Amino acid sequence: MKKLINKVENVVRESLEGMALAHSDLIRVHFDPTFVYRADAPVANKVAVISGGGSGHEPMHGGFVGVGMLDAACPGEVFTSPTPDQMLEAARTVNSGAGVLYIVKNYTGDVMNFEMAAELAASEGIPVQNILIDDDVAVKDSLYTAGRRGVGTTVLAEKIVGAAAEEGRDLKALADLCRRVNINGRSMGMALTSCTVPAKGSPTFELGDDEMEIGIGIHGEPGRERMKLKSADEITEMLALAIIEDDAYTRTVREFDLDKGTWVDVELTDPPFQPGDNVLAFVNSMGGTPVSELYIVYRKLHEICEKKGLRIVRNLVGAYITSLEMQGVSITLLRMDDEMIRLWDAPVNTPALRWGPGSTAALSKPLA
Amino acid sequence: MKKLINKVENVVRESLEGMALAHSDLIRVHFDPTFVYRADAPVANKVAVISGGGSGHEPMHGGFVGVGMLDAACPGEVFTSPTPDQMLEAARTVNSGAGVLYIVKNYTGDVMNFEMAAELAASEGIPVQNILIDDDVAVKDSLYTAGRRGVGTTVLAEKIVGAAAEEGRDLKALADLCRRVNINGRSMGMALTSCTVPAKGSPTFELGDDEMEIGIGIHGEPGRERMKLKSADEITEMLALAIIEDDAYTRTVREFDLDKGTWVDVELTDPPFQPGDNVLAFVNSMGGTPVSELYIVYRKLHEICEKKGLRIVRNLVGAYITSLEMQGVSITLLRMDDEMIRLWDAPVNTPALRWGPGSTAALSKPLA
Amino acid sequence: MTLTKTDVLAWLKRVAEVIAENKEYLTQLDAAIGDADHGINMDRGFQRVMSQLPTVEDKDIGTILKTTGMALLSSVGGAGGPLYGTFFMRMGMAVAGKEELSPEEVLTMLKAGLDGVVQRGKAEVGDKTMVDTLTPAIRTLEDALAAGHQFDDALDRMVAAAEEGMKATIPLVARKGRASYLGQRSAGHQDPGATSSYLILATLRDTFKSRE
Amino acid sequence: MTLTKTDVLAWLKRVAEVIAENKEYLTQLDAAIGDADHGINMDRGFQRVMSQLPTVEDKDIGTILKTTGMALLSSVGGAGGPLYGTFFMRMGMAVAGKEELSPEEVLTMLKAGLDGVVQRGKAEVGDKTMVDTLTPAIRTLEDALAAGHQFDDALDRMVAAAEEGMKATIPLVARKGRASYLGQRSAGHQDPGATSSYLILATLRDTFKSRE
Ligand SMILES: Nc1ncnc2c1ncn2[C@@H]1O[C@H](COP(=O)(O)OP(=O)(O)O)[C@@H](O)[C@H]1O
Ligand SMILES: Nc1ncnc2c1ncn2[C@@H]1O[C@H](COP(=O)(O)OP(=O)(O)O)[C@@H](O)[C@H]1O
Ligand SMILES: [Mg+2]
Ligand SMILES: [Mg+2]
Ligand SMILES: [Mg+2]
Ligand SMILES: [Mg+2]
Repeated sequence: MKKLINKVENVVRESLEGMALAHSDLIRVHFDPTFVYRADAPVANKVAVISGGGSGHEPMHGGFVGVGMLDAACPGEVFTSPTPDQMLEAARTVNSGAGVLYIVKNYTGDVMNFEMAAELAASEGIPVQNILIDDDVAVKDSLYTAGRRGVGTTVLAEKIVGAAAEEGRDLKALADLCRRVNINGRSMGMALTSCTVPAKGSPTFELGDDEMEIGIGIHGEPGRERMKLKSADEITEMLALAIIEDDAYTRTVREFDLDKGTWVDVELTDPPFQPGDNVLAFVNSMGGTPVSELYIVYRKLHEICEKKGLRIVRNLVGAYITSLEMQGVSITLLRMDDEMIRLWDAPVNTPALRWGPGSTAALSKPLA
Repeated sequence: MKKLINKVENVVRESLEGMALAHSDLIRVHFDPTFVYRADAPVANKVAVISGGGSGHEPMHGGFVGVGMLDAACPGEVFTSPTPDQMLEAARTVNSGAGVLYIVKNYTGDVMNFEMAAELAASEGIPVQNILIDDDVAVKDSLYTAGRRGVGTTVLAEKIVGAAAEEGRDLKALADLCRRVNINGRSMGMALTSCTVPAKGSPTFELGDDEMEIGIGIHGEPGRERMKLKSADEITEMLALAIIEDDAYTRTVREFDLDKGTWVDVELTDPPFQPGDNVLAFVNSMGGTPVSELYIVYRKLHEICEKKGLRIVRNLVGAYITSLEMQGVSITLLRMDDEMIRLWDAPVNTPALRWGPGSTAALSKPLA
Repeated sequence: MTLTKTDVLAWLKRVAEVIAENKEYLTQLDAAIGDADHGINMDRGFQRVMSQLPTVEDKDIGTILKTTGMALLSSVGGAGGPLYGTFFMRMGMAVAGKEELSPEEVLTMLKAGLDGVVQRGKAEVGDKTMVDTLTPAIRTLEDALAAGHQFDDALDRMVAAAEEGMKATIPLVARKGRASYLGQRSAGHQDPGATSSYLILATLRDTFKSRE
Repeated sequence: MTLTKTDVLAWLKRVAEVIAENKEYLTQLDAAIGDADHGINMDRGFQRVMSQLPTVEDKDIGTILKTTGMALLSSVGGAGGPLYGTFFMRMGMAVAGKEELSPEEVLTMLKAGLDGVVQRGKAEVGDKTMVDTLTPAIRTLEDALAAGHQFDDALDRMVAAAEEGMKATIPLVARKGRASYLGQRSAGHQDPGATSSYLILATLRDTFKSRE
């Protein structure tokens, strides 16, 4: 195993310590339980947006804590959902009284842990909502599976919902917006190489020199299918068409009903893409793929979108939701309405995403 | 070879085409000869800052073209210096009349090609200056070598000089500033893995599972020394101490004398670091190392700088000057005076670096 | 023939050891159809349990099991954390205040734990999860006690059913949890959670039978 | 015994072929002590030369060589581009307007090319560069012609010296170019640029000797 790490047990902690030192103007890190939070939290009258998940997907989620995005992030061990005590303590820390929105990627572990956290937070009188992100079209049905995984759309939802929270929107409005982003986003990913979980010390799967995995998630797991390696254009076409031609997707998700104080089943349907749609195109490195290759993918994706009548109005190209050092790419297309575009463009100042007035170069903690 | 590419011959071109499509608000790409330039070039009364070098170091340099940084970048083939015709045509395109500063990394090929370009530009009446970046402390002397390589400080110089150019500083002042950044910056890098040049198709060097290369450049070449793999803390200490304890470094460089119209030898000396210095700490991924590991390195670097009395006032952590998909890290420390800090903080809006007023989310070329 | 507090403590300690011994194995199973962390997570969790048990060793069995569940919940993470956390917490609630348990109380305890797992995870037998081990095992224990078998004999039968249930996950296509993403590719691999559940139940039997 | 324009064109075409045949080899040499691109770069350059030669085939030798140099300069890149670009451009300037070259003119031409390389790159013999091939080779040609040897014999001697110079780079520690970064680690490897220079000179001899 070749990694820039010290003791395997300390990987998550030391990485967070380094991030806190590098971005002391924006974030703080709390340990035992572990969470990253905005340096200026709680922000008065603002709903707190919290996300979290296993580590190994950096910069997600800790790198998105800051102005205009997340109030807190709860990192678990590598590829392991965090625990309810982290989520609860994060909520207590960043809740201004306006409540907390948990953005949850749809994995059995994440869902169950965040549900328990929400129950605990609600029992303490913190207004709370859990919204799921389940956008991975590689998972075909929700009847015979745990449902679509939450992948690239998570990053986009955190930005858009974070901007709306910054504007002072209330918890219900933010939950609606987050759900809207989710049902309009679709993703699919592939791997050229496996990755190595530090605690395991060897690659999660073995791939031949001329093989790739299609339809992977973000936990270093094998995908739906193993194939012979293809060209970037062919790979892009495979991913993009799976996304663009995906049918309406309907599933039932559990959401917390604030008024009743119980879990309710909500049926959601993703409307398929249509010619004329405005989309954000997100080409994401799985961690080890350089940006030069991402642009080769973006080039083809642009061509395909044009052919299909989708207008790419915004884009994001880089390593934002990763699987450690895995080589590979995921594509996310998000149908955007004008409000979503405006919120996407709104200023953001986090370790990993920054633009607009108020965004700054990274400051460091001065000497004590 | 596992890469997201199509034909090996088209790697550079297709990647640039993708970048142009993703960042049509900021940049344009010209082919035959190849260069990337600001969408709004030439900017009236502004000195144009141009850099360039082999491809494979993305996002450098093309990703740094935009407001507050470079006016143009000339990408060569992978790891191969670009040619004088590219540099000349770029200069003609972005020169507003105020002249052109070429920022050149110190490699024999880059130096010779940029010298020929400067001669050609000068002969056309374009005021021109070449300033070298030679900051790699892994190269010990300049008597028996081609001199120190230009590595991490290049990124910092492009940002700082670009901001000063945006403020309207003249060519001579910018050349002075660029020289000042260079003599105050020092870097060193290491590799956990080799990388594969697409046209070659196999790794440049073979490294055992428990080996690493120390003192590498950015062209996938082996370094000064091969060692047994060490922990992140030990590696960081090795690199950081080589940088911090580096003696005064004196060498003679060739610069173009605008008044005489000839090349003159200039002797430059890097002053060693001193306790109390304000520094920018730059922890850079060689391409395949995830940001989580960079923060582990940053954590230790912060500790070492504190111990040595260096105050980290700014930092940059990410993949900015890379060697394709190589895993590894380089560290750059730049001694900053107040003016340099102010220029570092100034707004920038490029594909790869963006902050401050005027910086924006990535827009895409709308459908024709 | 009762399960004493000492037995319960011995069981938990032995589970911690068994999980540690099988850490690699469970992780390998999870690598095949999941994300290669089940053994690592369970081991971290039971280490946490071991560090917290001393504070409740002189409390009742209910408190000991609830503490175990809370320790797992706040240290395992993933799917395993809430499920095993719930399993032990519910068991603890079912035997609150007790210092020793009759065979029937052991059965009640295990059934409460399983109910919690099913409520939380909504898995059914055949979904290729820990439920495939727990459900037939606990049903077999119930039947054996009802048929008048000795407690240690009934435990043997429970463990045999647990093993069968665990092995029965091999040909299954997963419908719950992370393995379900693999579709047909999940067939041919034994489920890691079903395996850790088997280890936990087998250890209960072993501890009980090996006591002096 | 003159080198005609036809010979020069045949030489350049044959160099393009030889470089293509040795593309992998030159790149491997560069992988050992450089950045693994010398063969790729030179091949790209001579392909460009081949695509441009048709436009100047009916011009004089000087124009043909200058065009070759400019094509190399704008397509090879790296260190090789300006050096070989200069080499051919300076040769072209030295024989401007000529349709055929006497042995002495060939010598003058090569010396002008070498002077350009040394001015541009500032390397000396022993620095482990192409100059280690070019300098002894061209000096040997000069000596051989001065000693009255036949042109083809003199060319043989030149190529022998080129080969010796090329091989002499093996034990050297590089002091110029990218290989110099390796310090002692550069010893034991033959310099790629010295090798391509050998190929260019050997091809000149071969073309001249094999003409009808
Ligand atoms: N909905 C569920 N109900 C019951 N058990 C489940 C469910 N989902 C997953 N599991 C069990 O959890 C195990 C995986 O646990 P673990 O690896 O710790 O979590 P994760 O999948 O989050 O990495 C599976 O092998 C399976 O037995
Ligand atoms: N200063 C110099 N003078 C003469 N030849 C040089 C000089 N520097 C490098 N070379 C030659 O250039 C060759 C490398 O060429 P190439 O690989 O094309 O360029 P780069 O090193 O830029 O990748 C070396 O093998 C050496 O012979
Ligand atoms: Mg997991
Ligand atoms: Mg090169
Ligand atoms: Mg798992
Ligand atoms: Mg080379």
